[in-house]
Amino acid sequence: MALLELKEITMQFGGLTAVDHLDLRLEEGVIFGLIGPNGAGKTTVFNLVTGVYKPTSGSIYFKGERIDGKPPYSITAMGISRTFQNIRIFKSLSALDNVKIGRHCKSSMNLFHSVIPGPFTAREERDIEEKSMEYLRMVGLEHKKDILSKNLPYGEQRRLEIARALACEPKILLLDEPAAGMNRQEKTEIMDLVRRIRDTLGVTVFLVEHDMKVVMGVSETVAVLDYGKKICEGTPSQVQSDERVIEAYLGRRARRTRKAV
Amino acid sequence: MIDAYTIQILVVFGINAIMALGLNLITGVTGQLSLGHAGFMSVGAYTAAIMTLRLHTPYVLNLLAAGVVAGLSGVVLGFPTLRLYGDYLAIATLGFGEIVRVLFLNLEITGGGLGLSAIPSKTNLAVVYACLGITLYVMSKIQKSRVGRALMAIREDEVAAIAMGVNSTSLKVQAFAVGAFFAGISGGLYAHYLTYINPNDFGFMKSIDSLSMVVLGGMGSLPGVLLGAAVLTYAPEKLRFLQNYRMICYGAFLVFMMVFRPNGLLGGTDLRQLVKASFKGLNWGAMAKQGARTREGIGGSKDGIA
Amino acid sequence: GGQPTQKSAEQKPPEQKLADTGPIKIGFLGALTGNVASYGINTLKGMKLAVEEINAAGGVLGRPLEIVIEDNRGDKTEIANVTKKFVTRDKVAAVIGDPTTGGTKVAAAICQENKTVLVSAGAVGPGVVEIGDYIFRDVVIDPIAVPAVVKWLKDSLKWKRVALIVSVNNDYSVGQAKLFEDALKKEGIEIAIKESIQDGDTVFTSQVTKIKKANVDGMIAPIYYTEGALLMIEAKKQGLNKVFIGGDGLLSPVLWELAKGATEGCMVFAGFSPDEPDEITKKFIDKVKQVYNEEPDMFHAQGYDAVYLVADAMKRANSADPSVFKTALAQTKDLRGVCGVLTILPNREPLRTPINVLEVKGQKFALKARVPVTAPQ
Amino acid sequence: MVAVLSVEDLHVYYGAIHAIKGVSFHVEPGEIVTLIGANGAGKSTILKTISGIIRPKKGKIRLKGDEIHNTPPHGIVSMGVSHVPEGRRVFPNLTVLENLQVGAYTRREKREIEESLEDIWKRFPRLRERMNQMAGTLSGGEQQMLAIARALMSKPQLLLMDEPSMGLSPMLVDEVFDTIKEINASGTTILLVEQNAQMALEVANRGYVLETGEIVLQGNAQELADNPEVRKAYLGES
Amino acid sequence: MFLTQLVHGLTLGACYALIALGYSMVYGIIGLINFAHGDIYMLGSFFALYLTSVVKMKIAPAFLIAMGLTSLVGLVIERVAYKPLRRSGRLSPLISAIGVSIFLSTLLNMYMGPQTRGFPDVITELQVKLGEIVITTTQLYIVAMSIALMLLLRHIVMRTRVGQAMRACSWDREVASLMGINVDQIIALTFAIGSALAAAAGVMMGVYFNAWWPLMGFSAGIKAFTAAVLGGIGSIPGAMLGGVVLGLVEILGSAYLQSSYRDAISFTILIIVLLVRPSGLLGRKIEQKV
Ligand SMILES: Nc1ncnc2c1ncn2[C@@H]1O[C@H](COP(=O)(O)OP(=O)(O)OP(=O)(O)O)[C@@H](O)[C@H]1O
Ligand SMILES: Nc1ncnc2c1ncn2[C@@H]1O[C@H](COP(=O)(O)OP(=O)(O)OP(=O)(O)O)[C@@H](O)[C@H]1O
Ligand SMILES: [Mg+2]
Ligand SMILES: [Mg+2]
Repeated sequence: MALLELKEITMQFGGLTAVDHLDLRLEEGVIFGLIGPNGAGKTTVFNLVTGVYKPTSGSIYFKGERIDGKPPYSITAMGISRTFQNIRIFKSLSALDNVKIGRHCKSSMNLFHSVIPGPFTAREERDIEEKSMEYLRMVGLEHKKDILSKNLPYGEQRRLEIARALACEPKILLLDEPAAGMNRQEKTEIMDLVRRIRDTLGVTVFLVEHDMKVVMGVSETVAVLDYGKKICEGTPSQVQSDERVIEAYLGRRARRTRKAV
Repeated sequence: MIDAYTIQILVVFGINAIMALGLNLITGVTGQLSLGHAGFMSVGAYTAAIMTLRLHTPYVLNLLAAGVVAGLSGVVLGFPTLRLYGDYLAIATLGFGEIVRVLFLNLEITGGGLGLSAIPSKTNLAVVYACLGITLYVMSKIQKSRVGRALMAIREDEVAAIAMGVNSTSLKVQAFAVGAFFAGISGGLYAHYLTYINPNDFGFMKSIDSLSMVVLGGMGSLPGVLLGAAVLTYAPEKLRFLQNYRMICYGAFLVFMMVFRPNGLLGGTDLRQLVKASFKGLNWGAMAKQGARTREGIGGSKDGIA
Repeated sequence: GGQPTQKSAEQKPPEQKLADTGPIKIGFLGALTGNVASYGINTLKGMKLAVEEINAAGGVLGRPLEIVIEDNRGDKTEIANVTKKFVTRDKVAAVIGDPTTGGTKVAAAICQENKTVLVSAGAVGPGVVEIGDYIFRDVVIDPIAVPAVVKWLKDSLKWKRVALIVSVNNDYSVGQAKLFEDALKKEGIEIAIKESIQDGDTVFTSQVTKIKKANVDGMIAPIYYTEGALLMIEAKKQGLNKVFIGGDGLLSPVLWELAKGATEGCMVFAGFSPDEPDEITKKFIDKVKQVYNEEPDMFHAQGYDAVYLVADAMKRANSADPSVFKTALAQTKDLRGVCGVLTILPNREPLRTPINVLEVKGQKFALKARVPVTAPQ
Repeated sequence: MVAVLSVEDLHVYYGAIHAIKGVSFHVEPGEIVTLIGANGAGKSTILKTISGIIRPKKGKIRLKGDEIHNTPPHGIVSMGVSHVPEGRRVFPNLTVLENLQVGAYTRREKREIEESLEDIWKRFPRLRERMNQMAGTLSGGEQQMLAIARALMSKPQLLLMDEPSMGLSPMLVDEVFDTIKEINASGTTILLVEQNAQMALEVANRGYVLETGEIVLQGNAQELADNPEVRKAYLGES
Repeated sequence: MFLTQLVHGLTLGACYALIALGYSMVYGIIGLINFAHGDIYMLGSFFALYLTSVVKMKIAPAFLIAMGLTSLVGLVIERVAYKPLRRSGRLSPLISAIGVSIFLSTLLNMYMGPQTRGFPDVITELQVKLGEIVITTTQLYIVAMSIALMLLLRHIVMRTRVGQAMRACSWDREVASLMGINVDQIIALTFAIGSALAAAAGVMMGVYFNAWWPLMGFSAGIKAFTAAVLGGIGSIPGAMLGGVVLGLVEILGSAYLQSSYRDAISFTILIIVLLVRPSGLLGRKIEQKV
């Protein structure tokens, strides 16, 4: 059974079909890349999986259970978490608080617990704190825990967002262009981080990225979208040599590099 | 020396502060602009008054009931309207406040436009400050808890909060319920203090007054809200020597305070910076730049013009 | 004006909380800003005139009167603040105000508790003097006036069907309307239609349209003059040529200043009659015109009378101590004021007689009838 | 010849944060100069300071000899500087055409504006197709083109570009860099900020490397591309 | 009777629309819930009252001068109370606006007294009778004026260079300044126009209802806010529609339901409309792209 499966998913906005009868299968434990031209519908796929949009038609299964139509917060609670293409951290909260909010669905204190103290609440609060620090450490931000997140440099904000998403202890992590706006060295660090997330935490990674070195470097399987349709799926090298992909996405320079290789 | 007049001001401050702290949870912490908070206060005030006048129930029970009934009305308002965002929510809450007022003006049991009089005078300084203490305790506990963080997350970015597993609708309703609960308590205290209530006492201006306290003090900051309530309770009294010019100066004072501290007296800064800022004097341009550089804020529905 | 002083038996004030020398302070309680400012401002103007006159004539007990002025914006919390300030900081001998019933009730509880006399110049609703033995008012109270006026409407004008208009957010209006309903029922006059407005409204089109359809003999409008004037304008626009009658809430020159011709024939019942005035009233009217360059309305008159009422009691009690002169106040009998003759009944409610029914003619109130009233048994 | 742009000992603060610590550089007529550096090095801050959005605490900025660091942004635009901001920031509820018209706000000659529009249509045929579409509904790449085109509408002598390739598909990245070269060839001086150092150094004449608010390296593009430090840090070779 | 009520409702609606137009414009472009708008409206009405009754001017020049004076005041208010708050959150200018509102209304209260005042007879009222309906000249003026001003405003915002700049500023002031737009000037201009529109509404309403008083702005401000939101924030035709709907609901509500519940009825309807159309009648929901 695939961990995540999209069957015949279509998403329309008014007259525009952003995702068109798309089938995708992600097996547990893979790093799966999704690429395609600007406006191909990649982010829309993420929004569909996380419940931000309801698909116009088709169905989505997670661990065999149908999840389309469920509210986003309960999908997250089931084990799917994400980052955003345009960073969406909680700007005027500290880095640590950002990650603590990520622990929301792994804890259960309600309004009454917060007012009436007890051993259970103290224990849970301690657990939240410890686990959150752990994830901050994982992305290398433990020394910045008290800094307001809006004052972090861009690259660190990206990593903070990843830590926050990891704090939900997801089965699958959706990363939307995590390396955008970074230089080579930072991109290499992100690639490392992605691999570590999969290898040490066992989290399946679903990755959207425009930087070929990053996607091709970490993904085991890559699918290519164009105008909402899947035009190709395979290993990185299969995808990179596919004529349709070159035509629609990679362009001549990629062809040049490929020839050079 | 504490004379009855001073005690009076202290009591009024306490009642205002409880109300503003309730609103702060809704607007300052959760980021939902509410312009109908006085509606909850009036629900509380009338609940307490009617219970004591008709059922002769004990004072403490009246207060509690005032909070509970107001809290329930918060849930009733919250469920349908919290789907609305930004200023659309604001106008719905404003509408709620007006609907409650008109209802109370027309109902038999509330005495209509005559209001309710001869409410036993029970509220005193000790009770008000006990309630204020409880309110502060509850609010500070909530803000530091899982629920409080989730509420702040909703304020900062609702979409991201939901993506983190936060059930924003349910939490917003909870915030409304708690905020309304304390507004209700403050209404109960008010009714038992002034001994006479009338629907017109809880109009839009009352809602605006408590919003001013929250914003002027610094949204989301408990000491800030207390300070805001203190300043806005005390200022009109302190300005009495101005006689005819009093309210004119009060208006100018509000503008001046906002310009001087665009993010509220204790908003987004620690006290050290505040002291530094006051040394610098009033440099309007520079002050403005100290504010957040972006113009998102609460209810940040930016709709442009068409 | 004042009655010969009756020496009070007990001379010695029980607690020495007021100064024995220097001016006697009287707190003015009312709004100078906000929604109900027009009532407060005029009350204060009337009070100032009375104080000037009294002081010019040597003051009370050889001491001048002094008004302590604070604005309460019509806000209940501020009313409580100001009253507390009066009784504890300023240590006033009496508080005069608030012109609204609700405000008076809030202040009355505080004055009673602090043993300071409160005389409301304007609170007409029920439940005021019941608050305690320090609480008085100098108005024409509706439970006495309204039945008399309704009877007069039936007997003299032969009204059978009326429209009743109430301003729902005004306690004066709501209270008076209730009394009208009872009295009309008792006299067998049918209320063909009851319409609501709100203070602050400017649009009365649908109410007038409905009233016009109801085909009534006249309209009973226990509302204030601003809304009254605008309502009459609308009535005239729509060709509803029937007469309005209202209480002293309509008694203001603002009525025709706003409504111009539309108020012609409208009737008002009040204790104060600017037409065919006696000496006291005439002097008062001239003074208001001369000092403030305006026509007096009932708030001027009530404020003015309230000061004389208090001064008279002090003189009779020979004391400015509230716990002393309150007894004299309660015994006030046949005190002439600009609003007629005032007697405080045993239940401390005021009785003013007669009630004047005035009619707007040109730009003045002309006396139409004098309706005598007696204390209810 | 006077430099188009010269920056001397520039210091910029965000509140207490000292973001730019004494940066000096210059851009000569007809050049493409690139600023490269890690995230948070201060590249965008420098561009914003040049275009007047941020006031420097200290230092001088000269445009063809005239000091401009006290001129408001709209004044600087009329002096011939145009800024393609980081993250595109097109006006989402204005159509493509209106976005371009706003770009020409400082110009008043109707005919000349028409001519510029014709130029834009020629250079970006895709925008012409979408002339009446709301800019907010364009795809990322199209928005980037629009942002560049909008900046060109004021006929700038100096074009400041902040990460024009960010978030674009590889093919569009190529297109954008081609466009940069063409714009430069038609006489516009360009100051280019890029994360994609490889591409930036390919098109630029000279470059500066910025680290935490200070310039640590400078030279012509080829030299920089060959510098082992740069290769390691920015071109991803180990 | 229904037709008569309808005419009244439309007139009242046109009045609300007139106030809401200026409100909506400032709202859309600056994002400010301008609680002082009602008081600016009151001030505009006051200028006209002063000019016609004390200076004995004719209504047409008084109208124009009132608009001019009010926009000057609007400029000053913007400079003093809002400009320093440009970069702070949205609620700070809102509280500042409340300060301005209190300032203006109490100032006029002190200067003029709290009394309601009537306008001198400035318009010769003619009546048009159509069967049972009577329409007066003032009613026609109001409806015509509100439609004309809506069209004019829409033209300015949508079709002119300045309008383009305004819309650009409404989305992103920083980038607008990078386009060479003098943002301060554009915002000042927006305020000037918004205040002039408020004055126009104030004069028309003052004449129509024959009433001016210092606190008249309070409820007018709430009505304008309600109408603008009901129609869809920032939408100029929406403000018009919102005003008309509000006016109709109020009149028909008190005619056929309970007049004492009038405000409750209109706000209930408002809330229901918003639940069905969360961005108002003509507002476009700008999809937040995630
Ligand atoms: N909420 C929405 N309303 C209308 N159209 C939308 C919405 N969200 C996405 N679209 C459209 O759907 C299409 C796909 O958008 P999407 O954001 O998924 O592209 P993408 O593949 O992520 O592109 P990029 O690489 O540029 O991020 C685009 O044409 C976009 O304009
Ligand atoms: N508005 C701001 N308030 C406070 N600090 C800021 C602000 N903007 C930028 N900074 C800080 O200034 C420094 C320089 O930022 P800048 O945006 O100029 O960097 P950059 O080189 O453009 O980086 P990037 O590659 O992320 O765009 C960073 O440390 C950043 O955190
Ligand atoms: Mg995307
Ligand atoms: Mg940058």
